[in-house]
Amino acid sequence: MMDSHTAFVAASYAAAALALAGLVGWIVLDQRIQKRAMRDLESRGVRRRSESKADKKS
Amino acid sequence: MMALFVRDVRLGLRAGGGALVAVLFFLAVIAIVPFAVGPDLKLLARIGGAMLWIGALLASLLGLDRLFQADRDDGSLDLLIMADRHLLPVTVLVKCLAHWFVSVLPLVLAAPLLGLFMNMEPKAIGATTLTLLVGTPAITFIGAVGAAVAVALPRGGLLVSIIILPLTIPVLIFGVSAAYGAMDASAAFLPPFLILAAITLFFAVLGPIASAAALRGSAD
Amino acid sequence: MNSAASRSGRWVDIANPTRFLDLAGRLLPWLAGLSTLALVAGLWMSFQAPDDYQQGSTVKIMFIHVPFAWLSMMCYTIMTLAALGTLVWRHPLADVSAKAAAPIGAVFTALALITGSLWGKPMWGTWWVWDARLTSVFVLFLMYLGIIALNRAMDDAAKAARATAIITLVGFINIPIIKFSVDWWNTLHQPASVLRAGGSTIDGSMLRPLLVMALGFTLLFFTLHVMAMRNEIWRRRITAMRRIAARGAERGRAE
Amino acid sequence: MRPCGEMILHGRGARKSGLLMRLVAENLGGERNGEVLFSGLGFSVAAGEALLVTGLNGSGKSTLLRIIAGLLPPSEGSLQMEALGDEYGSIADAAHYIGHLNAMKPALTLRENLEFWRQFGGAGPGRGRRSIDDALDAVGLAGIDDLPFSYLSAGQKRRASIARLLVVHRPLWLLDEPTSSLDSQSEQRFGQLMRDHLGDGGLIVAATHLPLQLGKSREIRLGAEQHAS
Repeated sequence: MMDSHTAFVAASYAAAALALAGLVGWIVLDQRIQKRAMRDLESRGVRRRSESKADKKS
Repeated sequence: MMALFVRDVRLGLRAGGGALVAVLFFLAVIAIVPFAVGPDLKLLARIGGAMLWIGALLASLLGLDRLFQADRDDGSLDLLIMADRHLLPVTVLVKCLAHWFVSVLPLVLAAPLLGLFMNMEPKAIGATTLTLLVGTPAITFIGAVGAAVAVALPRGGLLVSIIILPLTIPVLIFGVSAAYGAMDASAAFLPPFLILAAITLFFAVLGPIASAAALRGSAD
Repeated sequence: MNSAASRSGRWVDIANPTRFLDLAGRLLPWLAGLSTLALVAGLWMSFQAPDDYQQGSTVKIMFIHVPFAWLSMMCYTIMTLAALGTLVWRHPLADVSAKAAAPIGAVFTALALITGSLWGKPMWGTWWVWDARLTSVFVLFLMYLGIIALNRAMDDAAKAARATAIITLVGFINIPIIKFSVDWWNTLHQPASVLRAGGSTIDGSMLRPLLVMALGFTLLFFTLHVMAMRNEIWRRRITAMRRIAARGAERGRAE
Repeated sequence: MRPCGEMILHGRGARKSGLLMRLVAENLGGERNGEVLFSGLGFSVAAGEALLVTGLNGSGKSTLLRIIAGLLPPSEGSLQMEALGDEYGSIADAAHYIGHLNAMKPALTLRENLEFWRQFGGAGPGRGRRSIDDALDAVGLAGIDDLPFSYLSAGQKRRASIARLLVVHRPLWLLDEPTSSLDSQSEQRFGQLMRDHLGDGGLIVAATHLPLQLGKSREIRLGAEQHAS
């Protein structure tokens, strides 16, 4: 038998799913932005200082 | 003009995070109330609407002093004033709307949640949120005048608040009485609510005009 | 020389952000997979679980509320350790870890509050009461947001790291207050039932889904934390590279 | 009344594109904080001409430019723009002003900053990208348009300011020490940009203590009367 509290249970699971999906989505989106920026810079030939130093040594 | 709105919204959301600070201040003020008056749920429900209004009022004053000062500090303000193709009051109005959108609208959206903390009834929460939505733009428009007057002062923040607070009293009176009108059968909701809307519209005209005059005078 | 160092596999190695990125890349699929597995299993178990004779079906809210509450405190503890790492050992990753954890912790704390009040409405008859446990968790939520705001307000990453580390350390006093508030004050919130001296007070049919859910959410937290840390490391590298690009543009022009 | 008469007078020299723009100052006086910096100043700058304002520090160069830009009221005298046309509402509206500050937001990228000033200045939405690219190219900032403004060096920031002159057309350029923190190569490029602007029938009023690389230009020296006469 369903009791009257099912709505509250459903609401809390829905809220949790929504918030966590938002969090995961945000982090994945951020990851995509950073990766794209990284690729842009690298394709332009920009390197980090530590990398360019290593290049000079070798 | 849309460009100015977009720029100010973008600046508000990016680095600095004025919106987050205002909401946080609002949350903190409301969290303090139960400690001050005691956790009596009936009492909290009764004063809830007024507390939300005071919290939102103080929080919406927070970033106001930077409204024009940020533009003055980097020289943009000169160019905004020079652009006579846009009327300066309209420019000010757009800046106010952008500020309201970024820094004050989140407060209005947070209000229902805080209403739950204050143990308010759903109807009272709805009414208070509605009055905040209609009334807070007036605070921003009044605040713009203070911000424009104090634009050249290095520490204008406190002064802006002191100048503005007395002027916002009418907004507070009608906002809170409309919120109570919805809760209490013996009081009316609509008349104070309409007056509140009228105050906002009035200051939407007067505020930008007065700020524009102050900004023109402040240039040096 | 890289292989020799990584074979020694000491924690010191992870101090190097590049090594951390390598490790994170290898670890993340496993973490994500395991947490999905545990969460699916936990969800299934929690729907199978019987209703409580007192709480009815709302006991199912506990299966997510308790893990969220536990993670909100664990996340803050991790941030406190990271703050120590920033201030005492000046560990290069400590600040990254603290900064990445704060938003995740804020979400878990918000969920603990939301699910708590969704439980409280049918059980206590009110969404919210200002008792010690609820209030201290609300204060924790405010502290997360404050730390995020403080960190965002400062341009200089190193200065922001120190300032937030100090605030995080000061704020840690709230964690024991949350933990023991139910014992110290007579509150509406029920006392601890899973972790307590003298064994758990809840039935195995309830405890098992709860523990599996807790495991799943903890794994989810670490997955997200490592991902966010990786993003933050990348973000800082990009900032550094952009500054180099700005200078490089000048050099290119002069030639 | 007087400016009206003059407008008719100069109307005879109108080019086919319309009347010749001319900025005329008569008996202009400026003061700051109650102190009179200059008075009785008269000059005129016609389309294609540049006026250099020189003088010692504190002689009122910046004040004069801000008066022309409409940011300060003159303490006496009058300032007119002849043949301003319907397109511009006032002298200020027809002017680009580069002050000591760059009027750019550090948190926005170079392109976002320029795009804002371009749209705010009334340029239509079309052909925007091209013209910003051109402007950045002209000042040697091409390729770093997506960097936040705060990452740029002082010279790069100044050049971004100069790029702002190019994204929207304004006949009158008011330049206050425009070459500060520019290297010699950028200065030369900027000189070329100014000569192009003059060739297009633009007007330039520049306050400087360094020689700008302009071909022909007139010069007024503020605060000189004490020494010269």
